Amino acid sequence: MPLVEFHSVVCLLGTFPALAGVDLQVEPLDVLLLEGPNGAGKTTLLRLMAGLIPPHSGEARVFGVDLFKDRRSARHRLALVGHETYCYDDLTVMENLQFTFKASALTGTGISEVLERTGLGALAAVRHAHLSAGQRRRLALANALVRDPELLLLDEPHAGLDEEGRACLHEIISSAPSEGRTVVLASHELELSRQLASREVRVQSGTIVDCARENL
Amino acid sequence: MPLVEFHSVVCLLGTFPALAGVDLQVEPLDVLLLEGPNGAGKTTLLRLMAGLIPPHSGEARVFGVDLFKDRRSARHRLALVGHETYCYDDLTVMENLQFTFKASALTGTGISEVLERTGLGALAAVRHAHLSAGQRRRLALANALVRDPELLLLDEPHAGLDEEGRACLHEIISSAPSEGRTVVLASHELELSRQLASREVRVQSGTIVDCARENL
Amino acid sequence: MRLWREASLVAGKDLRIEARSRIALGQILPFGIIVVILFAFALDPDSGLLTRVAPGLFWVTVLLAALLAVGRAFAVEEKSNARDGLRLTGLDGSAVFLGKMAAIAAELLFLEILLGTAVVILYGVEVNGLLVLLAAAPAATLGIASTGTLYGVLAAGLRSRETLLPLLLLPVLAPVLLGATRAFEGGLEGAPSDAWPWVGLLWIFATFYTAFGVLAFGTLWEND
Amino acid sequence: MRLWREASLVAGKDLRIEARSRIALGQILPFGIIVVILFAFALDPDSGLLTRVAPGLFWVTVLLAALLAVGRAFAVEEKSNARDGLRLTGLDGSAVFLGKMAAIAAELLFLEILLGTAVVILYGVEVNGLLVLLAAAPAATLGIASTGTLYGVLAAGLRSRETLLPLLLLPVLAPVLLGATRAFEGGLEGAPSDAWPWVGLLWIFATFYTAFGVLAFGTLWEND
Amino acid sequence: MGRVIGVGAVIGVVALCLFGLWGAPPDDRQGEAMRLLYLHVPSAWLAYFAFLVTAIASALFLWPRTRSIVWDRVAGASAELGVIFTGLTLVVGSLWGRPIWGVWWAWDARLVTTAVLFFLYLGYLALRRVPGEPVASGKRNAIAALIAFVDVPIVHFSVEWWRTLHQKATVFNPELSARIEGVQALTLWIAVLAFTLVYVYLLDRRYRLAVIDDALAGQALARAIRTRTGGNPGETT
Ligand code: HEM
Ligand SMILES: Nc1ncnc2c1ncn2[C@@H]1O[C@H](COP(=O)(O)OP(=O)(O)OP(=O)(O)O)[C@@H](O)[C@H]1O
Ligand SMILES: Nc1ncnc2c1ncn2[C@@H]1O[C@H](COP(=O)(O)OP(=O)(O)OP(=O)(O)O)[C@@H](O)[C@H]1O
Ligand SMILES: [Mg+2]
Ligand SMILES: [Mg+2]
Repeated sequence: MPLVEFHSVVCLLGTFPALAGVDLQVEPLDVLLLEGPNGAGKTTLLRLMAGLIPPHSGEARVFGVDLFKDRRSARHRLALVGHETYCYDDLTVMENLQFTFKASALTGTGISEVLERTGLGALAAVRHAHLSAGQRRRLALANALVRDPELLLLDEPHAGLDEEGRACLHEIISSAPSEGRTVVLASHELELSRQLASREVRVQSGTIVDCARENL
Repeated sequence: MPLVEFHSVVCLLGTFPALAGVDLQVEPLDVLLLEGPNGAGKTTLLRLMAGLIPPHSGEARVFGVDLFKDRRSARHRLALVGHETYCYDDLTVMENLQFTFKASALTGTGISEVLERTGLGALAAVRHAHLSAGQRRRLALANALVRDPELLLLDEPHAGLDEEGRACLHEIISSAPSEGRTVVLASHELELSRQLASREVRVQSGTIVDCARENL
Repeated sequence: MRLWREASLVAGKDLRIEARSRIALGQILPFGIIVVILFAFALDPDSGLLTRVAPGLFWVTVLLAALLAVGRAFAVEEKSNARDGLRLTGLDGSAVFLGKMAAIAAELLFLEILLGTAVVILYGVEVNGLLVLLAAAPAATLGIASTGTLYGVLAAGLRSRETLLPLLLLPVLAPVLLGATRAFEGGLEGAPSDAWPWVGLLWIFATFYTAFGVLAFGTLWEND
Repeated sequence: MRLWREASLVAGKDLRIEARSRIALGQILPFGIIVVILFAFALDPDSGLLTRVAPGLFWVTVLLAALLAVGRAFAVEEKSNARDGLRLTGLDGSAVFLGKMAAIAAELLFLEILLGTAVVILYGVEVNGLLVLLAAAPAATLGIASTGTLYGVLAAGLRSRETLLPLLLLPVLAPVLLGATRAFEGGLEGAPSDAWPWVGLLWIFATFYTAFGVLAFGTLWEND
Repeated sequence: MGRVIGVGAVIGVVALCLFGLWGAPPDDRQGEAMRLLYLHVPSAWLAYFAFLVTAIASALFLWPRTRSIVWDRVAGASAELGVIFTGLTLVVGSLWGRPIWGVWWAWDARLVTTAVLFFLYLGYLALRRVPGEPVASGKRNAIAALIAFVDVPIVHFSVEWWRTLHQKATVFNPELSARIEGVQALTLWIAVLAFTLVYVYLLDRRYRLAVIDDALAGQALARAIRTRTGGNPGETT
């Protein structure tokens, strides 16, 4: 069963059809790359998958759950790295991660491992408000990983990361299948992303133009 | 005379020395690339050059004006493209650009030309609040160009731009010297940026490690 | 069980942020005291009027302070889009409601104690029926906190939250204001029999809105 | 000359944003009217009290509305860091001050007219000395707008702007509140001779703070 | 020098206690309660004075030619003392009001403006706590201090401008003729002198504390720069 199943999905932002009939399937352990020009609808598509915005018409299922009926119950199985960090300015990196961790009803030693993996170890005690752009990007990533999601949605995770950060990202995405994670990645860093993707589709003007390019 | 002259400049964010003794000179018509890890101080350095934050100690001059005495009078000769757009959510792209244009006491037909150059022509009537991440990046660029600055400070302008946008950016930076513009560019897109830069310095832990790499 | 755990997690986070930024203690409280002073001044006090209207003014002030506190509680969620993050964690809407409400109520209660002391001193009020006051204040606070949280999320995410919130909230809270004022008047005059029905009304209101919030918050929270 | 051009540019921008988002008209005004109604509620109206305290309540309400308007005027600058953009344009600090102040004053005047009408109707106030009112209101408005803008920028950029603003602003505006209230009381009672000194005080205050703002704003505007 | 003033302050306070409690006769109308005057009035005056010092220091800081961190520190130290003295005025006045007026507090222009003064400077002190680059935040503080000072003359003239319960000026009245005499006047002047000495002493202490604070901050900064450039990629705050 595909994790994400969209059939001619239309999604409105205000009155603007940011998605104008999207057909897309994401199979388990795919690493799907969404590419396409600015304003094409990539961000909208990812937010829709995460259940943050409602679809308008069509058929949309994530983990088999119909998004028209229930946008919540699939959420604990996925995580989204958006343009912003979703963190609290007055809490430290560690506190933010701990909150996400506990709120997701997890237990264990996930946090320190994630800090390690995203290269945030030295910043655990720094408040979110004081982070630089690239440090925030790392935190956004860590904040998603800490939930150990089956489906990882990444919206331009490269933007603002330095070389070390990109290496971390590379490692995270490339080891995703072996960790049982499916990845959907929207990015303009095509060279870097194509190395990682098992499939690539092009989003354009709110629809999907399938390039049917298969890696591996 | 160098446009920017910094000698052991220290700059504090709160109590943290984001710049811990920077020595840097930017000569007219340079295209200087600042690279370095996340949190190194690139953004801080650019904001300091623009006079948005005060230096703490050292010697800092931009266009020959001492930043310790006067952070305003050099400003009309420079423009900064930061991590955010500096635009008003409720105004359209066109209105935002017009406001910047008039506030900078300029006259002429600069705006339509800039819209053209940044590929925003079709979006002139869209409100800032409705733009996608990449469209915002373009607007930030347009908003700087509209002021026709002698010194153009770019903070990760590539982040989030699609291929077309990168081409526009490429054109803008590469034609800068012929238009009498000096550019300081902070970026993690090293391949793209190195093609454009005439000089490159590495920022690390709040200081500058000069690589003395000269292009051309 | 799970609901309580999650609610206390949210409340804990909000109170920790509050403890760190010191908004309620450092700014909302002085704001309240200044409003109390301004009122008294605007009302030209020589006529013993103040003692009479003290309960009303106290509760109007608490209401205004509550607007600030609620605004702040949701401003915190708006920065860096933390609200979306909270939704993504899959926390139950009811838990978020209870948690935020508890944090706001705790801040308000704290505020009321200090503000009440100030009013007693400044307006020269004599307290007779303390029991009534102690029964009425928590009920009114819960009522304010629950409706505040409910409307806070209604207004949250809208661009104009700051200004929309008072507009939505004040009319709904008019009964609370009235009830709390009457209960306090009764309590201060030492005529508790007048006051108890109002206290009952306040508790009904608080229970109703809390229950309503627990049920409805999920829906509001999910909408965009 | 240049100062006026730049100031009107800033004012124009702010008023255009206001026209588009309809905050003052759509939300601050109803807020004011609700506060006026709440006061009436809290003060238990059977005693003819309301007519007597109407001027005070009117100005307290205007002040609260002004807090919202000022907060909004600077919230607009905070989003997307527009404030930095404005600074980068090299606009003169004084021009920014005059522009923002003019926009706030225009909104407030508009609000006062509608709110005043509401008070006259709701509280059953009789207006006798209209001339005094017409002289006092603009002075008070300018005073509020100028100090509001000055403190708005003092608090702007600080994380806790929303709540710090009232704290800083209210004490400074206490004289305006008092002056405007007394002037209105005099005006309404048809005893303008009592009122004119207060009108004078209000104009002095407005002039002083506007001048001070023009001089000091630049410095504050540049600070981080 | 600081020590001399300190000793003077102690002597002044002892003299004030002796005169205030035993030396001066009780008032004809107010009786023993009148002795509160010797605390109430000087603390009010010293509050004014402290705020005046803050205002002057702030103006000196704003004036580019005299700008120096010294003035910012003086302004802050003096404002703190001013707030304390204002608080003392309020408390003692309130204690005094209870026997004389029968209430702790009244909505009298003098009382209200004094309370406003208290909060105004509390706001100023809150603003000072906001961190920032020294010159930038110094200017911001200075402007706030100048705005706040407007309230001081309002407090003083409130008894002339409004009909107040609080009594009119007896010493610094518009006719400039003091209406207090004999041992009572002497005690008042002793009190004023003692309070002034206490003020100067505390100001000096507070100023030194600020200097030490700044020096510590400087050391911390030097250390921070060293750790930062020492290749530590993160930060330590
Ligand atoms: C909370 C209550 C009170 C406050 C806030 C207060 C405030 C002040 C202030 C600020 C001053 C300095 C005035 C100036 O020189 O400009 C002052 C002076 C004075 N106060 Fe009070 N006061 C209070 C209660 C009282 C009471 C109850 C009395 C006695 C009945 C009193 C008697 C005086 C006297 C005699 C002066 C000296 C007036 C002069 O020489 O100018 N005050 N008070
Ligand atoms: N409220 C709105 N009204 C009208 N149009 C809107 C609204 N919100 C968004 N849009 C438009 O919808 C589109 C949404 O784009 P989206 O953010 O999904 O693009 P994207 O593919 O992520 O682009 P980018 O690569 O720039 O991030 C944009 O073209 C934007 O202009
Ligand atoms: N108020 C503050 N207190 C302490 N540290 C701060 C504060 N503000 C910023 N910092 C730190 O100062 C540094 C500033 O980094 P800056 O934003 O200049 O980095 P950058 O080189 O632009 O990084 P990036 O590539 O990630 O954008 C960061 O390490 C950040 O953690
Ligand atoms: Mg996007
Ligand atoms: Mg940066």
